[in-house]
Amino acid sequence: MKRYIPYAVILGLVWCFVHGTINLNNFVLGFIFAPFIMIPFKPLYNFEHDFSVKRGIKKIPPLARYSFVLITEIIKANIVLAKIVLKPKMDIKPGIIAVPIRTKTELGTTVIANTITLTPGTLTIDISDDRSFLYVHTIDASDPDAVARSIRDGLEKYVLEAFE
Amino acid sequence: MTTIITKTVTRICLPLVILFSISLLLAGHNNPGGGFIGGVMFASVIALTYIVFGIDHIRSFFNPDWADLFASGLLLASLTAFAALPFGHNFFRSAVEFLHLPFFGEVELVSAALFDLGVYFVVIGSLLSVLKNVGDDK
Amino acid sequence: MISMFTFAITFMVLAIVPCIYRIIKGPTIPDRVVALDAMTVVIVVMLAIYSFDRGSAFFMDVALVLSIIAFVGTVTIAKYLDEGVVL
Amino acid sequence: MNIVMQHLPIILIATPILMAALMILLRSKPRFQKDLNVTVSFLLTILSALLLLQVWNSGIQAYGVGEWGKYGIILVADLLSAGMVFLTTCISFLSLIYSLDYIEKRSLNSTYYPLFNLLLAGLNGSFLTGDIFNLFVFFELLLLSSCGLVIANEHGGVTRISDKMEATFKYLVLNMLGAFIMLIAVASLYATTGTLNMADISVKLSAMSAAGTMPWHVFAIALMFIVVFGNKAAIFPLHYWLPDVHPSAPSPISAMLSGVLINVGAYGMIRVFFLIFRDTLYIFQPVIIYLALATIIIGAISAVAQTDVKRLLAYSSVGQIGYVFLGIGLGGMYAITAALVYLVNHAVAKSMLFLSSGGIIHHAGTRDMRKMGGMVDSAPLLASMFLVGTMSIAGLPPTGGFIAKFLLFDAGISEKYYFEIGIALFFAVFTLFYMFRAWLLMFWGEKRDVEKYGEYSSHKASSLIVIPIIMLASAVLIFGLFAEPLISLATATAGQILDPQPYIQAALTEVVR
Amino acid sequence: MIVDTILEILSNIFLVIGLFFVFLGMLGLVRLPDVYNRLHTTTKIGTLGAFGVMISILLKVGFSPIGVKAITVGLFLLLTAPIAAHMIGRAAHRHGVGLCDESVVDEYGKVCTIKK
Amino acid sequence: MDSFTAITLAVFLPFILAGILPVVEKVLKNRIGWYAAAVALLSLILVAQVAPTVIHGENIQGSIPWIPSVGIDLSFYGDGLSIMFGLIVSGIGVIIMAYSNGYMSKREDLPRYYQQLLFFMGSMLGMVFSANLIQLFIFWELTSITSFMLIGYWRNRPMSVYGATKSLLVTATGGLFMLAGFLLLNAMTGTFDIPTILHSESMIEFIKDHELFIFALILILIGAASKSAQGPFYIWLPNAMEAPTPVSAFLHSATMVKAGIYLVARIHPMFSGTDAWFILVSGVGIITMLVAGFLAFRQTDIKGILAYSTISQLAYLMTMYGYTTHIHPGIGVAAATFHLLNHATFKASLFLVAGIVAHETATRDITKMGGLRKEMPITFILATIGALAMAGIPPLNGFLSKELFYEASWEMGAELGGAFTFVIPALAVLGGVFTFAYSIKLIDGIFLGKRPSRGLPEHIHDPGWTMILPTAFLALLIILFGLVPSIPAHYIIEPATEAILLEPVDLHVSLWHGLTPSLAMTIVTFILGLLIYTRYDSIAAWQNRFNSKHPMISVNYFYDAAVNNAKSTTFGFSSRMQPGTIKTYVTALLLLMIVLFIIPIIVLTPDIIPSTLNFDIQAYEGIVYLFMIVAALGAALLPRYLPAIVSLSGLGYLVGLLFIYLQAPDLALTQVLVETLTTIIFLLAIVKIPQKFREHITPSVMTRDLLIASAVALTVFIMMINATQGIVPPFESLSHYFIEKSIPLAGGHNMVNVVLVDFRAYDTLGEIAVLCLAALGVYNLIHSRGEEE
Amino acid sequence: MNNTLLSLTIAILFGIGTFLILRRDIVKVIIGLSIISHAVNMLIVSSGVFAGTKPPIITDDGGHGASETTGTIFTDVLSENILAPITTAGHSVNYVDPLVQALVLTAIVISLATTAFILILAYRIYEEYGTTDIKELRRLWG
Ligand code: NA
Ligand code: NA
Repeated sequence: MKRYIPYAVILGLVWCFVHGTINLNNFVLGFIFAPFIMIPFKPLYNFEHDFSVKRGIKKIPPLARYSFVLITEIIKANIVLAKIVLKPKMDIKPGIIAVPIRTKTELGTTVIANTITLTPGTLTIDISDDRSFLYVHTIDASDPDAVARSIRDGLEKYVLEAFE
Repeated sequence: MTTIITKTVTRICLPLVILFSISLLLAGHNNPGGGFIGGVMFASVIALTYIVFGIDHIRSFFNPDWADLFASGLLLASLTAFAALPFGHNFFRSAVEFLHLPFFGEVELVSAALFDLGVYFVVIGSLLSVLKNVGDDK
Repeated sequence: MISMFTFAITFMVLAIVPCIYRIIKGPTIPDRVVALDAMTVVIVVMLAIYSFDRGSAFFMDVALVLSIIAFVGTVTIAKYLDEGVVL
Repeated sequence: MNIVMQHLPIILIATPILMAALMILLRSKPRFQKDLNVTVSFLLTILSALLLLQVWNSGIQAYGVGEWGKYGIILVADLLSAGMVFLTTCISFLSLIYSLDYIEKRSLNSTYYPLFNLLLAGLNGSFLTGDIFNLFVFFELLLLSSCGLVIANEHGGVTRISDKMEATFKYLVLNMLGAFIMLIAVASLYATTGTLNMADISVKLSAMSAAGTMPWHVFAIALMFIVVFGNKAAIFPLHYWLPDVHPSAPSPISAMLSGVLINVGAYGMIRVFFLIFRDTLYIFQPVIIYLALATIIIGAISAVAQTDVKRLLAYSSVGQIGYVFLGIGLGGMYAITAALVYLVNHAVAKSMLFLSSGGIIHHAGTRDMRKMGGMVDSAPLLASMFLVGTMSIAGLPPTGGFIAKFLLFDAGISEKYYFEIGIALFFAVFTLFYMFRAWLLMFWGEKRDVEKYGEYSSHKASSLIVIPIIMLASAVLIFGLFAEPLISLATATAGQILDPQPYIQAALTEVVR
Repeated sequence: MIVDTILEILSNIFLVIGLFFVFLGMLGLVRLPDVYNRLHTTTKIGTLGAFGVMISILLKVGFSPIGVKAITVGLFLLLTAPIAAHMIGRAAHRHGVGLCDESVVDEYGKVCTIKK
Repeated sequence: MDSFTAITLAVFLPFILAGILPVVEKVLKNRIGWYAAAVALLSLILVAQVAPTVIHGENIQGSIPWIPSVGIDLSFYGDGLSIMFGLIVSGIGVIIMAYSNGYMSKREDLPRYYQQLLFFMGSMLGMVFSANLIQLFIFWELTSITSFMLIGYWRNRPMSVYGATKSLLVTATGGLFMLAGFLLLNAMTGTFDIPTILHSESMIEFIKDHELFIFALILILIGAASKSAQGPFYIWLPNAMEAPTPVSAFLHSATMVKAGIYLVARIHPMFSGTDAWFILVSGVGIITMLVAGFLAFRQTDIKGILAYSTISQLAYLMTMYGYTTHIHPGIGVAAATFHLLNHATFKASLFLVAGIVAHETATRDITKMGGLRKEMPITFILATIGALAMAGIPPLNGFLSKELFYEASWEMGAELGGAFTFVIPALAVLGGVFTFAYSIKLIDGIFLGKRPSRGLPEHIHDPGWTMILPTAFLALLIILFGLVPSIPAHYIIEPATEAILLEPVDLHVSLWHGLTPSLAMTIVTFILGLLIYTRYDSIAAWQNRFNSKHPMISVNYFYDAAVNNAKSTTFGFSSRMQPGTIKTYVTALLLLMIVLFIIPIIVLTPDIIPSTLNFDIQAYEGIVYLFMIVAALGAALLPRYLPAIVSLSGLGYLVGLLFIYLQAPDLALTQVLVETLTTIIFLLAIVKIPQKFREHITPSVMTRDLLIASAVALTVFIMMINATQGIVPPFESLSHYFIEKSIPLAGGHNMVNVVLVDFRAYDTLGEIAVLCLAALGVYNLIHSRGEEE
Repeated sequence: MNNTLLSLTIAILFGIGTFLILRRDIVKVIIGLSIISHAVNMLIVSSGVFAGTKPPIITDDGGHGASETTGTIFTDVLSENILAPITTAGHSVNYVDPLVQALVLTAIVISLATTAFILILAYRIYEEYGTTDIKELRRLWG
């Protein structure tokens, strides 16, 4: 039962959010519903390790760091793209490149993939079967290695910290 | 097959949307929503899991008989309507009660909510039954 | 004097023009799907603005539902394109 | 019992819905399913008789669903609707009994009962409702349930599944269009009168008419309803779907469709025009009359061309419904009486014929009459039953069909529609011709070429198949020999139709919270 | 009072930027040469723009139902937009939609052909 | 027992007692024929029992309520005419049933045979005693049906079926026209009751002056002619000879075919005395008499001769009923009535003889017979009596009535004057000539001359007494009526004639009238008859040549063409009308809608564009409208499915957006959800529908479809701009109620939801039932494949 | 809701849908039906009769029982020719018409059910006939 608690907490919050009013009533309601929603779909979720509060709290600073980096990157991405869109002449060199990744968990892989998509000039197209490469479409593929490097050194580090 | 990325996000969405669907069902009487909208929401997220994970995989652990569900929904809806008869009222005569619960404060109990629940089941059951029947058809 | 609201809504409506253009023009099916998906985003934004302007959360519900359901739709079409099957 | 009597109208509609749900849930217990459904269906027949009796004794009954009066939905049982419901439950009970043996087990035990129950609910609901939008909802219920039933599997598999689907597709497309037009009409009506309650609309339109403020588009709305109901009843030029759909369905469903479902169109036409659009009558009456005549002609001529027994019966339905509409179009008290008598007689006779055709198809293994012949020796009972139906459709005494034709022609002539009745009479001869030709082709003449088409089936029709046919055939004869009760009922009904005040009074004084 | 004014100004800035970006994102649909590039603008600019608008609304109304729902919508878009883009991009490529002429490299294309 | 009860019993006992025949058969086995005869006798006794009352000038009348709401009761009326027919029907019935005991093989389906015979007899009695036109019609059609069943008694023989079908089609159809005539009569008089009309002089006057008179007359006469095989309707009778011979004797000579004559007699008071009556009744009669007489002369089948002879003889009757003269108004009627009775006796006896001959010789072809007088002497005598009576040889009854006929013709000719003075008698004589000739041919062909060497059985002899006695009884009547004409004249003919003419009649019939024109005509008849009989071969050769040159001069030709080609002709029509493509059907529906929409515009000439149109919208709204149109166009014009579906989906989302502008959040929610689900289902469906077919639209199709589409759009537009002008004051929408009561009574703030789950929850119940139906239907669709297990 | 341009749009959608249901490809026919169904739904909503500006959801209630009154008399006295509802003169309503929205909701759901059925039907028809051409879908004729 214990392993439902994080989900229950999250769902309690979700309930508040979808309901539009954040208060205890709503939270408790969502909290109560959570197990009933989760149980039928148990096999879809990874319930191996039990939830520990300590570990959860430890994850907060890296998460914050990740969020900050993500937001700045997103803003950068937007400005870059805005320029491209607004430039009267299109001179882009797009292409799809393979980027090696180090994440192991499904969540981590997903987060890095999504992060890549949300950040400048890159878009995750697919993941290799062994989950070691992401195929990334980039608007500026003139130097593929540079792109791969920037991902590994920039974003992936924070993702690994926060989600693995 | 869809990728791990899609699957992960679908996993995240699934409970959220189900919760949202329940929220829409319950809120329906006072806010936009209701049995139909909630039901379609539920059905679409199950459809999403069918699509993303493959219908066979989902069925290996989650395989309700949707026909039974929509039948029960229809049964519930019509029984709710019939329930007024023994009280000397006409079919579908609704009842509204205001209850004071210790924690939630004033709660409105509406017989129509039970009917809406029936609608909810029917929508979920029938839509998913259609999808499943066609999806199974190879 | 055009109100902020009218301006915002009109601006967003104009943002739909490229979407419609792509939906009709294509040339490839993924192009159309992207455009459809993008159009839902614009509509979500419009709903948010509208909701704010009216001061009612009702339209926000629609926005939330639309963002969810459009995701479902996009995934479905994408899977269909990819694998030729839906379920 | 008291509680049942109080809520008769809704019980007749809601019980089948409830049963549909139960039947789905019980689909793993076929025996129990069967017993329960037959019992309930029988009880519903009794209840509908009680309803008719109640209406006959104590006048028009209105029933406010949810006690919202005209602000919600009311059901109104007048003689017309209660009579139609009684007819419906009777025929559907017999069709159900027949189905038990006729429909293939895998359909029967999976979807047949629920679909059948919802069809019944749709029929009763359409007849009893006093709300124009609710009528739309129940029309849709009818549409989809009949579509589902048309593609149900039957024993023998004489009708190709592809034919069923083709027919269903045409049926569906045309009826969806019809539904859209109905929605336009209903919405426009609401936008003009502010209500959906038919009695209320009637009051408001008459008040407008009296005050001279009735907008002209009310006439357009009225005429759109001709398309809507004409489409349900398959009058020219909206008849096209019928000859495809009715024969493709399994025989008990053909019986329901031809016997009862097309009556919904006639019912709707009567209800809407004589209740709501009374003040537009002078424009639409000639329209209906000429459409009815065209329907008679098309049905009669086309039926002659048929070699498929069920298709012939279907075309005959087209022609016959034309006679009903002729009566409606003539519009007088006597003519409406005649139309109602005609409708009932046709319903009974045609469902009997379709049920018999099922037996014939089982016996002969084909629907093509040219491949039959001389069956009178091997299937004497079917021969005599089919003959009774044939005589009734052809309008020969002593069957009910004769009484119906006589009343209709007499009504027309007494209202000085000589030309119209002349046409109707002339094409009645066609009816006589094609019905008897069919009977002769199948039952008399040389026995069929065994080398080419094989022996007739030695399988004897079970009592489940025979009894409904016999009961309907007896009804055909009873309506001919003892016509008075039906005619007086029809006369009283016509009286209620032409004087809507009691209906309005009953409907609008329903208690409102 | 001042806080309110600042919030008001901030929210308006967010609104304008958000709207502008949404518009740009859509404009990208027309301007960029192929579906992959278009995905960039719609998912990134479009989503961010939408998120900006949501933030703006949150700033204006605070944690009232409208604001909370707005931010829920924004977060949901951020969660799902990349997936949609990924699915479409992947499907497009596997469906056989080639990259535009300006493209310089397609490492995925090799893998795809090997798989086939 | 009072007379009314007696008649009622006479009519209904045959039905009831026939109904229990299958039970009786269990007891009596093969002897049920005698049971049937007893039933007929019972009816005869019942009818005879009331005869004296009627002869004394008292009519019988009574009724039992049946369908009072349309003024139709089960009522019987017995006057001289009815009684005469009643006696003929039941009397000959007894004879026929008795005869059948010998005729019908034990292997036949006897219960069915006798049952149908008795049904027929009951119907016939019911018809003649009906006091009510509708009741008369009912029994009339019953006789058609029983006749149909009896002609088709051997139901697997193609010729029986052909004959039965023909008789039914002709007579029942005629019946329907007759019904129309009755209805017109009712429209004129306001009653279906025959005595009421007969006894009201003013009503009869009114009928004769009425504009509908001629229509009613023609329609009723069509019925009479079809039943009595007159005019072009004669064609069914020769084929009706496929029936067992006793049936032919009973139905197709003595009784049923006289129903038409009965009808003419019955309506005589209402319609006669007019030019139309004379032209239609006598005109048709004379032509039929001559043509049928000639054709009878040309037949080689015994029953064929008798059939055409019957047609011709019935035409005599028709002709005479048409005659009305000033000097002797009743002369034609009396002649006809007398001849009617006589014909029943001699024709029935001849048929019975034919039955005997066919039974013994196993053939009916007269050319294969001859010289049978030695082998079947009794039969020969009986046949000769019948034939001579038919030929009009004194002292047999046929002579008397033919004399009356000639007398009436003479007077009629004189009455009309001019050329008619001689033409009418001449035509009558010509009819008599043919009659004389074929009567002789019958005797000569069967009994006289030499027995052919081949084709006939070895041993031919007179049949048993069951067949002889009934025939002999008829022969006896022939002689009796001839020698003592005052018996039938006084007891039967006079009352019947009085009933027709509605005035007292004193009829004097005797063998010797003195040297009258009619005597001369008779002598001419005999001479000419002998002459043409001897010239038979050359006449036959001439006719064969004529027929092969003009095949179209035959009603049968048209009948066969119509019936045989009915299917192919109508199939052309029906396949054009029902071309099978849904496009036609949809087009018809839309066109009907458009046309119906135009009607009020034309009739009322309203202002179709209201003056208060509102074009005031926000710019963005307008753009969204434009988008919707573009998206719809995309869905319409994009040639491939998937792009079209994407476009459609876009339209759906835009509709959702519009619902927001229209302040309908619930709708917008539902719309976007449903849109997406629809798209998913679209995809599911087209997964298995690869797009192989692509329509090439020709310019003409394009133009037509665009025209229809525009017309539909215009219709909807006009409808909408008018309907959205708002509720006509002082009325208000009942939505006010929802606004006011939603919270207090239903406990909900969202009025739309409250309407859905409370105020109009019943709609929603139907709606979810529809959803269930879709699921069930899809299940059926998917699982409809394959064979049953 | 007297809005001519909206009416025009709806009418045009009707026209486009009509054009499609006259096509020979059954899938196109179904698309046409979908378009018409959208048009009909909009038509019903636009036939709502209140000129209000708020969605039909009551937000300002101070506890159950109290709510906005519309100043309407609800009685039907046929004999006195009083036909409810009757509003006081010059009265205006804040909301848009809730009834039409409920009707459209019903209509939308029904058309979803029908469309689902007809689509799967089309899919089975293709399986049986091997084509989607309506011209070949005419075994039943005459
Ligand atoms: Na998205
Ligand atoms: Na749709």
